Amino acid sequence: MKTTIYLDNAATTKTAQEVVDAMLPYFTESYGNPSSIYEIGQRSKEAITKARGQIAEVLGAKAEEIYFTAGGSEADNWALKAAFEAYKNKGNHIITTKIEHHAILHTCEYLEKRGAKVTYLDVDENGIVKMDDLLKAITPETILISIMFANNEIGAIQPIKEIGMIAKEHDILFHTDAVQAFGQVPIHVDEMNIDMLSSSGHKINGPKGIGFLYIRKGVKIRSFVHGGAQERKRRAGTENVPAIVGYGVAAERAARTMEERTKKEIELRDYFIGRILNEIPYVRLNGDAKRRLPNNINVSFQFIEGESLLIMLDMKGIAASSGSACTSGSLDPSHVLLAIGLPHEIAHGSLRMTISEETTKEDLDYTLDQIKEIVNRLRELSPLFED
Amino acid sequence: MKTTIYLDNAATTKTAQEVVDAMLPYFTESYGNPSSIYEIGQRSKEAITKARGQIAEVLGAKAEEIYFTAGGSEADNWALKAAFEAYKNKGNHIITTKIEHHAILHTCEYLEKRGAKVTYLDVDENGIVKMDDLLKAITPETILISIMFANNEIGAIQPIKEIGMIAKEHDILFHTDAVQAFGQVPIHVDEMNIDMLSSSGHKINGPKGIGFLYIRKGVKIRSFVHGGAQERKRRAGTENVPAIVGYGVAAERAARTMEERTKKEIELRDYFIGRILNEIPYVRLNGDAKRRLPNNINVSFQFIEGESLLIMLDMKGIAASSGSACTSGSLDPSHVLLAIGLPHEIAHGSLRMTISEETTKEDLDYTLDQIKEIVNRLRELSPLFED
Amino acid sequence: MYSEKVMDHFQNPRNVGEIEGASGVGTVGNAKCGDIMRMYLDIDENGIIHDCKFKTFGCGAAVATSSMATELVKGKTIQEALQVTNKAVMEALDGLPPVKVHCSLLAEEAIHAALWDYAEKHGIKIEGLDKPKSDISEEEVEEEY
Amino acid sequence: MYSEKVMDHFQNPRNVGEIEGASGVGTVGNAKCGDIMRMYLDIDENGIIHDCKFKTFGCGAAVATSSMATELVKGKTIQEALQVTNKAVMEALDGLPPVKVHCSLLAEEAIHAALWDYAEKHGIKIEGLDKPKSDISEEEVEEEY
Ligand SMILES: Cc1ncc(COP(=O)(O)O)c(C=O)c1O
Ligand SMILES: Cc1ncc(COP(=O)(O)O)c(C=O)c1O
Ligand code: FES
Ligand code: FES
Repeated sequence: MKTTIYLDNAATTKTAQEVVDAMLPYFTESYGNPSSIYEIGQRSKEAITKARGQIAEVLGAKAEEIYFTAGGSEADNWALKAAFEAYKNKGNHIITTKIEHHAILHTCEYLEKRGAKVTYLDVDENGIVKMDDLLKAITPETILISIMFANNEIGAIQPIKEIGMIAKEHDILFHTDAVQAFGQVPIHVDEMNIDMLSSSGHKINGPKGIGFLYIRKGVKIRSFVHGGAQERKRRAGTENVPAIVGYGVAAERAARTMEERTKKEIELRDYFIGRILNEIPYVRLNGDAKRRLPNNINVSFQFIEGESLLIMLDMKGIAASSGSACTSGSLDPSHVLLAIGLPHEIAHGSLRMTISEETTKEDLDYTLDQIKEIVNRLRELSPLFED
Repeated sequence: MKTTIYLDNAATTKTAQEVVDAMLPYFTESYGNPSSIYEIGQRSKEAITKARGQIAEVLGAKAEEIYFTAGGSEADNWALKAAFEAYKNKGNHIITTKIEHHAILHTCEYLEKRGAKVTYLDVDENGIVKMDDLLKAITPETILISIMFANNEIGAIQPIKEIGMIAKEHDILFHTDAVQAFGQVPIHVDEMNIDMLSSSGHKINGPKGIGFLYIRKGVKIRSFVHGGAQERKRRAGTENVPAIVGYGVAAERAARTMEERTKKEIELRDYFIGRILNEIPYVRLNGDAKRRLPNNINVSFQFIEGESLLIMLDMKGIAASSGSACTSGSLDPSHVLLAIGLPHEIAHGSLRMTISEETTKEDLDYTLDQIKEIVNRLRELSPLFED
Repeated sequence: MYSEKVMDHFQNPRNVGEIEGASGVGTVGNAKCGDIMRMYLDIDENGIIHDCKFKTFGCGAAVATSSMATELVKGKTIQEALQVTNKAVMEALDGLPPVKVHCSLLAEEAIHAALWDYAEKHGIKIEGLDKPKSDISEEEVEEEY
Repeated sequence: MYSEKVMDHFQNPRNVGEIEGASGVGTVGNAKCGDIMRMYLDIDENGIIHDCKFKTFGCGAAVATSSMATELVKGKTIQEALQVTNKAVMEALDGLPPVKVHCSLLAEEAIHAALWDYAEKHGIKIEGLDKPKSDISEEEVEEEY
């Protein structure tokens, strides 16, 4: 059925009309190449400069520390691969966590095949990294700590400031994948001692296909994409001007509306979580109740499998996501849910709903009614459920 | 002055209105993540499938051989770096040319630091690679031939079919950077024995920030960006749905209009070149007169420097490009112009104008008048010019 | 993603439930992998599958293939039921996406497991039936890049 | 990219041309690098720079800095002219983009070269003037990644 209640804003968001409007002139009017000196090119260049400033502002960074990429995955790949190359004379050890996005985990696996030693830190049952574990993991060979700011599945927010402090004290480069956190929670790269930070436009009502890597001035990170002299010679390729412009507007907008928006989201989130836990039996909340993204709800329903649940929700016009890997044809459920200690069969029955500023209480009430009915039906189908 | 005559279509093109119209719904209506199973996600997935088919069609390829990237530079980086990784057990020798785009040349330099041996073939005075040179360069260690389809500065079109045949006979992988050729000249990957091909959306009135690498089925090329399972696990990152949709439409459109459009462009091009060579003294045409892109005009004016010329043209509302590196603050002029044998001081005085389907004879007549006047003024300023 | 038939059998699964005192019961799959299928057979004295019910924990395709499998074996002889392969189930459903082929294998195996149970209980040997594997692994392994 | 002053001096360069029988002529830069600047000085018996003209092959900034440099030295004493550094020229032009700083160095060097020529011709030594380098290299070297 046509999606009418969109609860998968962690997967991607609607591009805000304000953002689209800002982008439009750069397709058919100011379409010049920003590397060119003529007027129509310079217009593009100015637009990029403005967007870079808008984004830097949100992070407390300098504009020239923002390097545009094609998205969060490229930024993650770049940060890790280039840091490993640049610092391999110093050591080959990288510390990350078990709950990172695949863009980090698969890149780590790639680097392991090329001589990196990677420590994947455990998290506690709420999905939070323990500082003790981090401290213990550090060796003289450690060149990079990469820990995500907030988790995409369970919304858990890491103690980034503490991690930054530890990294700084040990003189280790600190990268954070902030794809889910940027624009949702306050971030300050200096106060948090962040050396590199990844973000992606489409997670904050900006366009798809654009992201950035923040690189602190002085950090010696080489190019990932070689070629032209764009992005201060660090990332080749004709700039995606419309997307960059849209990203700038989206970042400015996210920061401007953050306080009010997230306050509202947190209220709705907690209302919804409360009702689910109270009104449906055999259910649990995944991820820390407080240290979690304002828009993230993640619950597991025992005895049922996620994909079935998703399809039945879809039949009701509701878009959500699950920690079941059935959807992708692999048999392992979400590595994040396993990392917080869920048994496989429970991880399979998890449901993630990520709301937006447009989500209403009515949407959630309707969704709850549907979930109740569907969970009942699926449990009746389930050989695991003995009523 | 506001650009009114845009003659830099090799740098980037105006996004066609038809393309923008096709993209628009994917920002604010069908914004779902194509990896999701619910309806709004499946809509995106279908849109991508359609675009992949549109592009494959233009190349005589299969849809599943098209892998979307963030642009031509990423496609070039991917092809070279991954081929080197995949085939390094077989050998470490790569053959390319002296006139490739920096996305190829700088990637080759990167690989040279990591053990690759690279032969940079010379070109003749028209910018064409000699088959003899290619044959002589092949060694048992040769794993990859990467030769551009058409040059971005002088428009020279290489004998790709012959090169493909030679590559095939020697069982060597053949990649071609077709960023300037795709949509401008007929390409058939099977008939030309092309194993990999790079292209970029914004060169064919498609959006910026999107490109593709064609990878022939069976060619063992690993991921360049690691992470999610997008693009058949070969290129991670949430798909840039609107740009992919726009690219598909642009490709279909370029193929559909190719015959008529390029016929008109070739007429205008040759008319313009004729007048420049006849009416301005001390000028030469760069690149082959016939085997050149339909829209490319590249001439050198003795005794003057390109940037000055560009700025003065800009004052008249004309956007063009130059082979002088002064614009980028480096002192070397275009490596392409040097490769076809131009002395430095003449290379500095070169002017590239690349027309589009919208360019009129009146535009070119006006441009010629301006060029005449500006060239005169600059020659009067020049210590090299003795009248 | 799914054909109309799959969606129909997923949303309105046929023969859901248990058969008390069934002639044969087979359970395959494994909750860790996200799929368990349990098939109940009621086989009469003539060796005809009189009734068939299922319970499934799994994805949409798993539910739909279970449902279709029960439909296909109902009324059949044991030997005919052995011909209900995963291919037959898929065809009856107008196909499945490639990543879902293993769910149909599960259905085939569940029938086999229930028949095996029936044979053991009755001390007979069914021609052409091997002891079912306890776990179903994926047939199609996608290349990793 | 360029300030209004730069654009003005680029489009309407002052003092273009040659001075026949100039007191001093200096040429710096090199056509290979895309920039040559030639400066002509007319210095009177009191050591005042009476007239100054230039010819330049180079980018917009090169033309503008030449033009501004001629303006700045005109009417000055030799010692005052020595104070016309590239910084002074840049300031007078309301600044230059970072990649164009070397063009202003070219202007400074051209004045020095012309003064050196004058000194040599007249067999005098100018306090604070060294033999000009024949080639100008870039001051700001951007890091390569
Ligand atoms: C021949 C050639 N290759 C590669 C590229 C790089 O493409 P993009 O800038 O879209 O990454 C370009 C254009 O800039 C080009 O002309
Ligand atoms: C935490 C995290 N990191 C990285 C990514 C990758 O971002 P993108 O898909 O825009 O490349 C995502 C989203 O998919 C994410 O949630
Ligand atoms: S039961 Fe897991 S994919 Fe079908
Ligand atoms: S003269 Fe080359 S940059 Fe100014």
